[in-house]
Amino acid sequence: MRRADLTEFEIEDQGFKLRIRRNGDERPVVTSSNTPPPFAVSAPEPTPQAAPPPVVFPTARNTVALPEAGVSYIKSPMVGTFYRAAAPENPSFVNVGDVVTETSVVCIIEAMKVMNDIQAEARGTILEALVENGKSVEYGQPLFKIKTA
Amino acid sequence: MRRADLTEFEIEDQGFKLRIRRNGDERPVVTSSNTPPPFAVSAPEPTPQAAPPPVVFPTARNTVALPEAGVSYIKSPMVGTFYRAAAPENPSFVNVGDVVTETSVVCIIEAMKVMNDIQAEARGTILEALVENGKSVEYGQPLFKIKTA
Amino acid sequence: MFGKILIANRGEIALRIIRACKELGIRTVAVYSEADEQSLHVQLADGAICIGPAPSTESYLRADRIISAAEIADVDAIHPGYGFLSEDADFAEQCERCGIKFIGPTSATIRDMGDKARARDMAKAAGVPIVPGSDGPIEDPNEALEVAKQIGFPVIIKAVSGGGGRGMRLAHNPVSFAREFGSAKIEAEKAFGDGSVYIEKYIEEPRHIEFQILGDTHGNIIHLGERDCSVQRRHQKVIEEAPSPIMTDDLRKRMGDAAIKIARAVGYVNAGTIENLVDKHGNFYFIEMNTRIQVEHAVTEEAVGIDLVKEQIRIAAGHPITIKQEDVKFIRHAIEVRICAENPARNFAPSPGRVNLYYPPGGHGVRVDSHVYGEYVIPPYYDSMISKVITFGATRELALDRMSRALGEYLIGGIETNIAFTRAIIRDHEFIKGGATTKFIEDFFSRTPKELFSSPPSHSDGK
Amino acid sequence: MFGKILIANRGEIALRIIRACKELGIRTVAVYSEADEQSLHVQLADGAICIGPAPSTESYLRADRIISAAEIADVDAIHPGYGFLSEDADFAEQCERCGIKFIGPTSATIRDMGDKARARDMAKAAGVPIVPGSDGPIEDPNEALEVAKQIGFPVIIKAVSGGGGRGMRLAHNPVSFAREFGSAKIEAEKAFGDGSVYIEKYIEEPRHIEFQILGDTHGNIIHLGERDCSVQRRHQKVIEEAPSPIMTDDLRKRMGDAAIKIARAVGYVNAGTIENLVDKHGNFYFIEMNTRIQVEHAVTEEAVGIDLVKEQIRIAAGHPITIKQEDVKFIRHAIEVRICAENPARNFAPSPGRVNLYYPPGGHGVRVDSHVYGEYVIPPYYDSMISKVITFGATRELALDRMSRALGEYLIGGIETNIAFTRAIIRDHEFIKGGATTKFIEDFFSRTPKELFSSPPSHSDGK
Repeated sequence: MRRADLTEFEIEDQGFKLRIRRNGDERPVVTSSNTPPPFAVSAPEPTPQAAPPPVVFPTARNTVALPEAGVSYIKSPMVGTFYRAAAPENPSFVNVGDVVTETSVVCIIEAMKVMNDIQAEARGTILEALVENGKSVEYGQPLFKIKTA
Repeated sequence: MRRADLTEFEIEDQGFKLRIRRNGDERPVVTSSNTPPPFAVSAPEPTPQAAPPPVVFPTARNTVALPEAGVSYIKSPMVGTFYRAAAPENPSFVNVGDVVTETSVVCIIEAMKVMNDIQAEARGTILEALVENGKSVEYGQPLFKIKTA
Repeated sequence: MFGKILIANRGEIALRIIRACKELGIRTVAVYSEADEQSLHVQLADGAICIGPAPSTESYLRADRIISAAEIADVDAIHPGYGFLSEDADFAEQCERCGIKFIGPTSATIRDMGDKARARDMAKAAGVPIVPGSDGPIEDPNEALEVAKQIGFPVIIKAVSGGGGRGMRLAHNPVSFAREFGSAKIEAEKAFGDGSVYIEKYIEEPRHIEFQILGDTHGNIIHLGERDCSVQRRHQKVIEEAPSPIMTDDLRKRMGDAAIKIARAVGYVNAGTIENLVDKHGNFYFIEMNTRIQVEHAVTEEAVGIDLVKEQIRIAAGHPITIKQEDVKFIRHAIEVRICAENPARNFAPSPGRVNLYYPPGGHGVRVDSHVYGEYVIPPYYDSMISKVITFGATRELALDRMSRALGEYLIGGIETNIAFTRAIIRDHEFIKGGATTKFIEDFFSRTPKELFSSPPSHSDGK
Repeated sequence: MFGKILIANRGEIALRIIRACKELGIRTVAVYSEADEQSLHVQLADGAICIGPAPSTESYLRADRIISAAEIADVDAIHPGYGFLSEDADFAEQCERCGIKFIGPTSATIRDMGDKARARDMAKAAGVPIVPGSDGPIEDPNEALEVAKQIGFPVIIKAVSGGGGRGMRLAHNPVSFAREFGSAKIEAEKAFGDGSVYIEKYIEEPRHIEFQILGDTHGNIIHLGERDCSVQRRHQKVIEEAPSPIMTDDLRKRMGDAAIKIARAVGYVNAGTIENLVDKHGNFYFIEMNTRIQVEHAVTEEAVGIDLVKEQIRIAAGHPITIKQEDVKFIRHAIEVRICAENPARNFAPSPGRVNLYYPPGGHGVRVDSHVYGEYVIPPYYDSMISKVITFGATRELALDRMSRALGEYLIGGIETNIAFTRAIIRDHEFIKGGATTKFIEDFFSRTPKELFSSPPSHSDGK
């Protein structure tokens, strides 16, 4: 999986996080991704509240991760490659609608050739899977959105 | 009068304006004067109103020249040396308490060896003379505070 | 040496002069308009005097107020920078009369060289090639047409009092000539109060190559090599570099000798620039002399390693130039980009306003001359140039790579700038191979999608 | 050449490496902690990966996460910068095992040189003078006292695993020795998990003079002259310059030869630094080797005109060094001041927080390496160094004058900095005459009124 490229870092949930990308011959372009914060763009997400303390480069933290009642995220505790199942032919550990407990394994993250079981660490119902199978994830990246029990 | 030095630019009304001075071997020091704005100091003047649009270097305009009902300033229309009288032995053109009209000569400013009569350009009563006789003045510098009629 | 200098300018060049003075231990006095209270030249000078309201006609162009300020501040000299009063012979003369040293050539030299036709005559008399053209101003349309035919079309009609590209018209044939000649005269009369025009040969694939001159009061005159300023938009320089990618040792020798000949002919003192056009065959033609420090002086400073503004001050103080011509060498390649608050995607409309994000490039081989800081408000009253980025390195390739990365990391938010536009030029194949003539930008602009030149949204939105 | 490099660092050095990569056409991947989302290395790299929360033990010191990031980003090499994992032999070894090029020496070299006693032995074996002292770590207090007497008091007791001044104790006589020896061992055990200490001769009026080394995989090793880093506070360098004001051609030749001998003895590859003390008689003693790029590398870059970070990358990619020893020359004097977010008037207490006014110095002869911009919040988790100012010029005097003016125009609001403090040093008579030893700051601090070091109120208040 070393061949995964940073350009694959985009996640389906367009509104979730933003990141800045720079190609060799371009000025910064804002693309959707889950890594670092882009420049001062007006972020395309619902932020009708009072402005947070001034930040120059909006980030997930200050633009999107607004607390939603009863909703939380299972986040990646490491940097690596995300797998929804133990093997390609196996079913996913969890699917939308599944109920999980703190110790439910929700995915595997491969880091340094080691397969790490990732537990939910919360009780609730899976609302959405935020990362595609086989994609790279970074520390703190939301993996699943859950409705907490 | 070429010998007047910039260090003499301070005016009596300490609270009126501030300026930054730099000597050859010092970091900026804030002194009272009527010329340019100092660094972001909390200016020692009455500004209890809502903050004006952000400025980095507070100036007379944004910190002090708040409209006071019935009070205005006679300002210098040029750069030069300020004289309160036509000659050292003569009385001052105006003194505190004097009533002036638009065309009253209130002082002389010498610029490029020429003595320029300065008119009040307002009607009212002299409340205060802001510049000492023989001192240098710059463009826009308040010379007299008047109570407008 | 001088004890105190007044700087009769604003923006980056005022800071540039303050820096030179500080390094020389000279005290500085800034003058400023009411619009510039928040400007750094006011903050960083040892003293500052307000000389008028925002419009430059009421402040930076007011010779009387500047001289008054010089008198009350008791300065020994005035540095005029570039623009404003820097090439105003009357101002220089007033300084001379008041016993304040004007840091530049004598008022007589400024006057001589300010008259473009007279300057050409002097160059011609000194044996320096000039662009073939009418012998001075020409009044009669028929006589003018005859001259144009003699020179051979296409020709350019230029205002005697013009400069910087203003008051110039091109004619390709006798018919267009008749029309353009009349228009040029009317335009010149309107713009400069002087309808005199002259006619010149149109140069094929011209490059703008200028030579930096230094002359002292002891009769020493040297040149510091060339700057290639071919990348211009509407006759305004955008990118300058030294050495010129098309220069040869032989051509440099001949052009340098010619530059010194002209400077010697007018007894030139202080820093000046001999501007030339070089055609595709390597022929060069003197076009005019600038009697001030140029915007692009930093290119020479980095390429040859000499501080030009300090030299100006030393020369004005009567010191002899200690640099020998044979010791002047290009020790590296240097290139400058002028950063302007303007929107290339909207016909370069000026874009003044508050800068809400500011990070200038840094690191090895990068010099920035700018008066901008975060939260600075760029006033709408003055030139749109807000910064100069100069990069340098052992080779042209390195200097260009460095410029590309420097512009790539230059972050300016809240206003539009030409950073993306100029970076696209730096990365352009034609420019990289050294092929840019004075037509480059026109051509580049027409063949490049405009989206490339607009700042990314991130750079223009508020925070 | 590499296609993509991961930068395992933050702050100015991460930017420094990104700049080198961009100029070489190499793509970059930043790693960052959650506290550094707003940091420019994240913004200016081609990609960036969050590796953990704010504390460096959970992010920048996490080798596993950095290697994972390198793997998913598919980089060819990792540049460790300075600090963090740059001298961690295990990390370098992991990189080696994973087939990711560690831009630095081999893990074996890092391990050898990281053991200060072993490094001394190697230098000694190579015939390079070392500070007289115990032959390696010494356990027994009585044996230690004998050695101390042999060497002659005063002596210094140093932790084998220490460095940067941590774990060092001075003893002036047998009585204090007995006390300090015990304390040093306990302290070393606590701080480094290794109580081994050794004993050294105390050097009179020592200057810290280090030599920059470059070695390639083809057996070429050169040195790029010295840096004088005598101005230190608690063994942390504050001001560095090159050349050293006390250097002679003869001493440089001998010290340079010695540095190369050591590098050759360990088969050194990539950039490294041989640190020496030079006593008042001009005797020099090897003290340790740093197996990474140094904070102060920019001093050498400006003084000799060589881009060290690019050389590091080229060497790591297997390219031979193309610079010949005889071509390395000091082409100018360069000096660096480390700007820290700290309050000199309050015992240099760190001063993190929001920068509400920021204007870095610019112009001719000034280089700034910094990741700060207006409104940047300096996080409290990392080193307080926020910027490096490097000035250079034909002479030391010019470089110092330029530093004085550069620091004078460096505007940082909202936090406290050491700008006024360091500017006072630059203008100090003793420093100017080149007399600074490693005791300079202690002495300077005691004889100078503290008011001089505090920022003017204008620089610390909010806007």
